[in-house]
Amino acid sequence: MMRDVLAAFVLLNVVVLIVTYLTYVERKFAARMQSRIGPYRVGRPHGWLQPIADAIKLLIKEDIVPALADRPVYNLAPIVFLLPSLLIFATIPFAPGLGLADLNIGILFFLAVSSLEIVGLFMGGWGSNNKYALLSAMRAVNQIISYEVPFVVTALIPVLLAGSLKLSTIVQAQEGLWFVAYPVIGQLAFVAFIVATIASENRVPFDILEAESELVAGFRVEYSGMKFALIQLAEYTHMFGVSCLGALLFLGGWLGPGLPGWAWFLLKALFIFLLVTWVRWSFVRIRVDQILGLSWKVLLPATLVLLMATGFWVALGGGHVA
Amino acid sequence: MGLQPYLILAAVLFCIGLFGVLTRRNAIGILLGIELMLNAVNVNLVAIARYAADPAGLVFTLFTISITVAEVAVGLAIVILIFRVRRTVEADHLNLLKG
Amino acid sequence: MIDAGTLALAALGLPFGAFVLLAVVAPLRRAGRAAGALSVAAVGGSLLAALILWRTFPEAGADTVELAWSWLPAEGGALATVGVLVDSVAAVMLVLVALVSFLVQLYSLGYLEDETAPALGRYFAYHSLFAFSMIGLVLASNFLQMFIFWELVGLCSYLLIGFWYAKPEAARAAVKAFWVTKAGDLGFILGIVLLWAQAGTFGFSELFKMADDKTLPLGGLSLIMFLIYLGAVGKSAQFPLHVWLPDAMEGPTPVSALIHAATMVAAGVYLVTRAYPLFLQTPDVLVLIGWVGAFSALLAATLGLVQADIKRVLAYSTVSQLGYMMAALGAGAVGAGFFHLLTHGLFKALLFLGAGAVIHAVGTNDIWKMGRLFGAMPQTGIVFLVGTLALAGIWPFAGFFSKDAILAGVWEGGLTVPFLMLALTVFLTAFYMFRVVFVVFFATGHAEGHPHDPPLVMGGPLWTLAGLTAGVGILFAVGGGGEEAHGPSWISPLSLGLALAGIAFAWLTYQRRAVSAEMLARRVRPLYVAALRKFWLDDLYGGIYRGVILGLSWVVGWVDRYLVDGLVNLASAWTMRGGDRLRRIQTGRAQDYLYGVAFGLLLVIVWSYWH
Amino acid sequence: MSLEAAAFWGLALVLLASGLAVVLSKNLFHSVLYLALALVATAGLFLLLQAEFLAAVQILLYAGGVITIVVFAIVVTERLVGERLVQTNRGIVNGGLVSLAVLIAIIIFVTRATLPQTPPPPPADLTQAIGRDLLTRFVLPFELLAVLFLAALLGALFFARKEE
Repeated sequence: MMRDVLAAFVLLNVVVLIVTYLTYVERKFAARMQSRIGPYRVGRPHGWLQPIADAIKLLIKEDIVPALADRPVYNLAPIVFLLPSLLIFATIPFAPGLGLADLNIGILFFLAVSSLEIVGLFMGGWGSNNKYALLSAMRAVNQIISYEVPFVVTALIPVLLAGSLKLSTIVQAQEGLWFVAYPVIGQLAFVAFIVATIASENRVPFDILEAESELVAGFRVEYSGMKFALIQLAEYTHMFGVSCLGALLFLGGWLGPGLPGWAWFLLKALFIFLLVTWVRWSFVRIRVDQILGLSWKVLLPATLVLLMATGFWVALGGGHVA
Repeated sequence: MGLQPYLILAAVLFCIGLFGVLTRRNAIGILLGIELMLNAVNVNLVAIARYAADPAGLVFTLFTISITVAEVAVGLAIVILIFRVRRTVEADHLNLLKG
Repeated sequence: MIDAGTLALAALGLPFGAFVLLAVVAPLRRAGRAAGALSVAAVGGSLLAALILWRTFPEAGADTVELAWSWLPAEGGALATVGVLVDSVAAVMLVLVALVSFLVQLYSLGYLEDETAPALGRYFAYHSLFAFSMIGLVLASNFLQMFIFWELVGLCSYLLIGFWYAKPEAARAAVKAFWVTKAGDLGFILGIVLLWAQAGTFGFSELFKMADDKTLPLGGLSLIMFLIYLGAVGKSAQFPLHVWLPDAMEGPTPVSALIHAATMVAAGVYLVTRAYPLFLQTPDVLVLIGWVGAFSALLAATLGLVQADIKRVLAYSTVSQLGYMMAALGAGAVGAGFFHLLTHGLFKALLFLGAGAVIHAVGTNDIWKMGRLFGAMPQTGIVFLVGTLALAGIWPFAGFFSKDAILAGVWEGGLTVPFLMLALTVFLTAFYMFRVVFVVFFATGHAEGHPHDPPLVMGGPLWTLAGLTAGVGILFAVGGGGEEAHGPSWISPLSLGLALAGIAFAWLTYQRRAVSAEMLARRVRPLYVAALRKFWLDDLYGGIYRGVILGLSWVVGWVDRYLVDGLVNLASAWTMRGGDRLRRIQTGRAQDYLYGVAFGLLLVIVWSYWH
Repeated sequence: MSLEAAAFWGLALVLLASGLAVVLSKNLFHSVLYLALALVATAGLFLLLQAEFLAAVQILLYAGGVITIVVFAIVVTERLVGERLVQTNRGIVNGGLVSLAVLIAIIIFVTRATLPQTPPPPPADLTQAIGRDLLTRFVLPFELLAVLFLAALLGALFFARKEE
């Protein structure tokens, strides 16, 4: 019991630390793409203390609550937003045996918990009592309902191939052949997964809910200081979590030669994170109706057909049915 | 621990939901009450399935959960439609069925 | 070597794949000829698979191959299985179906070249579906699966008859075909379900085994087999459900050749052949099958005498020949009936395609608007002649041997009167077929325009079928006449003589004009009129509908209007008064009703305390 | 008190409190949030009953699906940022009495029945058992469910179409 609590505490801190530095990675990466230098001054020569400085700055800022806000909702929102993002790491196996709880319904747990995030997001949008915030939350609901379904469906394809909902079993099933290299099915599923991932993370080109030029900063427009920091932390944690999921489902998790398992795993997660970031800094935002149309008219039917095809393939004896 | 506490808990939850359905003025509020009642039923099903060691109850919970989602979607579509036409979702005003 | 099951599945799967592609990928379908090419390629693959299957079958140690998957899982085992069942009958039938489908689709590419691309694509999508369904029917391993494919071919028939749906006659004919066959199918499914209730399985193998071991419960089996036979009556256009087939000629001619001559209409015969071990348990039904078959043969032959539409003549001859097959089955000569099914499939497809070539060239179906076409279209004339000789039963063409076998079989089976009917039909068949040949190809009169032989894509299938028709016959002539014909030795000369007499009579009447057709008609005036009116059967059905159903409706309407309504009005007056008092309870608010539900719940709980 | 019992009573407390809040809160949006809490607490109960699969489904479908849709409906019907809809209860006494009567009836019923005191040992793989049952014993309801979803889909489409 005590051991579990201790392990959870350690994991939490490690994750938060990684996520804090992910912001740094993204800023540097984006800067390179745009021929800039990026964070530089704090922690010369590479600005490697920048995330810490940011955190301290946000912590000591004044906490402003709008006068007309729905106070309890407004105050709770960042926490409700952050909790699921952290909870999803409970089931992620970083390496064989290295993880909090390798549930036998691991992937389902992941999907279920991460779907709770929308509640926190909406609480923030509603509680602020600001029309930009509310509009942003509305858009978020639209988009997340739309992309949740293809996201779940694509995540089910590795499940079918591996014949298990347990994340570690899915990784073991990729011994020899990562699912991303699985003929045809793997590549299509991976592309669909990345698209759905970008949408579920609300990144460009699917970032309508925080479209700066339209909605200022989206649902978090009224937040400042510590609460803002929590929201940012939650977003990046979620991104990291989904990247981890992608690494587990398609890139063979900890499998790889030479390096220790957890290092491989983190590298792969980082790869997916950078892939998404690369997309983010390369494309322009598309319209709301286009985003919804893409989900319902293209992505959902396509992934469903793919799922059926995978099902037939597995039924005919392919896959690694246990 | 026995089965009884689960059943009683479910009963209380069910009656809370019933109370909500009976007294709420807002159509959406009524739907929320129905959700509570269904939830109580699910608790019953799962608890009994556990104590009878028969997955049938779990399968049926799966059914009720999925049916509920469909029900909510259609129910709220109706609510929105009513709102579009009558500009209100007060259940008191929705008495077109009056004899 | 690929095993038989895989081959069968390939034959089944290819047309299905083509159909799905054509159905889903709209641009491909709308491309027309590309769709046709895909469909032809798929069914060509099926043909290849079927041929390999046929040549390598039976494999060592097994004369039937069955693949089965369980379907409809239920408590206490699966309710049914799906699978393929290949035996020698199915293998041969498979070749016939795939071959004719392939040739007809190829032919259609030429025949329907004037259609718009989307219509052509639709046509070939239907064709692919049909090929899939028909092959599925042939390979079905149980009654349930067979019924499903049975209905699917019915659907394709409906779709293809109504292919020119803008034409009212075509649409009406499609609907008529659908409903008339459905009447038979109703019997079929009732029979299947009853059989299942009796025997507990749909599977052919299990049922045959039970029939072999004498464990099949015989009570009510006659009724069951009769009901199943009803399905065959509808599909194979036996009296009295034959009325849809002539009308089905409204569809494109290749469709008539494929569906309404060679394959689908033979499904009824195939069904009886397939289920023969079961029919053997019920000799009374078999006798009925024999009588109805012979009667259908004779009736359709007399009807064929007076038709002016070349396709309708062929349609009636199809009914007639199907009657032959059924008669053979009824008399116990399964081999002969099935043999005739095969040869008929070849030469009737040939005749229809030949007729199609003529129609394509002349632009009309009316034989009186044709004439002296042999000079203009020698190739078509020759192949049509080959088909006609085969149909008439002239040595050494394929039809001679199969017809001979049937006559022998029916005589041996002891059905004397049906035998006489069939013998008369031989004469009539030769007569009406050569009537067509002389009028269309040789006699005076001239066609409009400049008819010429069809292009290669149509001619190829024609020559292939003609070669097969002649070849199968010659094969038998050389090989000694087949094993089935073991009847009395006078049968062959008799049937050949009757056929030759029919040809001579037709020659006298329509070529030399030595006998006046009008005078003949006057001599047998009642029969002539009756045949022209199709023996009033269509009128009878119409009359039944108008007289009985409408009359009944009128009576029912009167009863409803005055008796029932009177009661209802009385009741409603009371109800209104009661309702006026009760309506106060109905507030229109859902919640108030929920109180009712809650009280009901309370009542149930309290009531359960005492139980 | 065992750990299991403690967890049960804790969850029960949360469940009932949030349930009451759902039906009593004047703010509709708060009601929905409390409902989400109640649903998550129910998922906790499922976990306690060793039905992890259902707990996950409960959160995924209920919390992710139902709550989102309800919130959506609230926003649409309250004209985006309009006045906060204060929702009240009506006929509290009647409703309370009837609900209480039903509750008492059920509780009497439950207490009179003989119920197992200890659960049997949990099966090896419940998820697999559910899957197998779903596609064998209950395949017909399962297929019917598909039909129902189709109907719901068509219904939603019908309601959502543009006014002519």
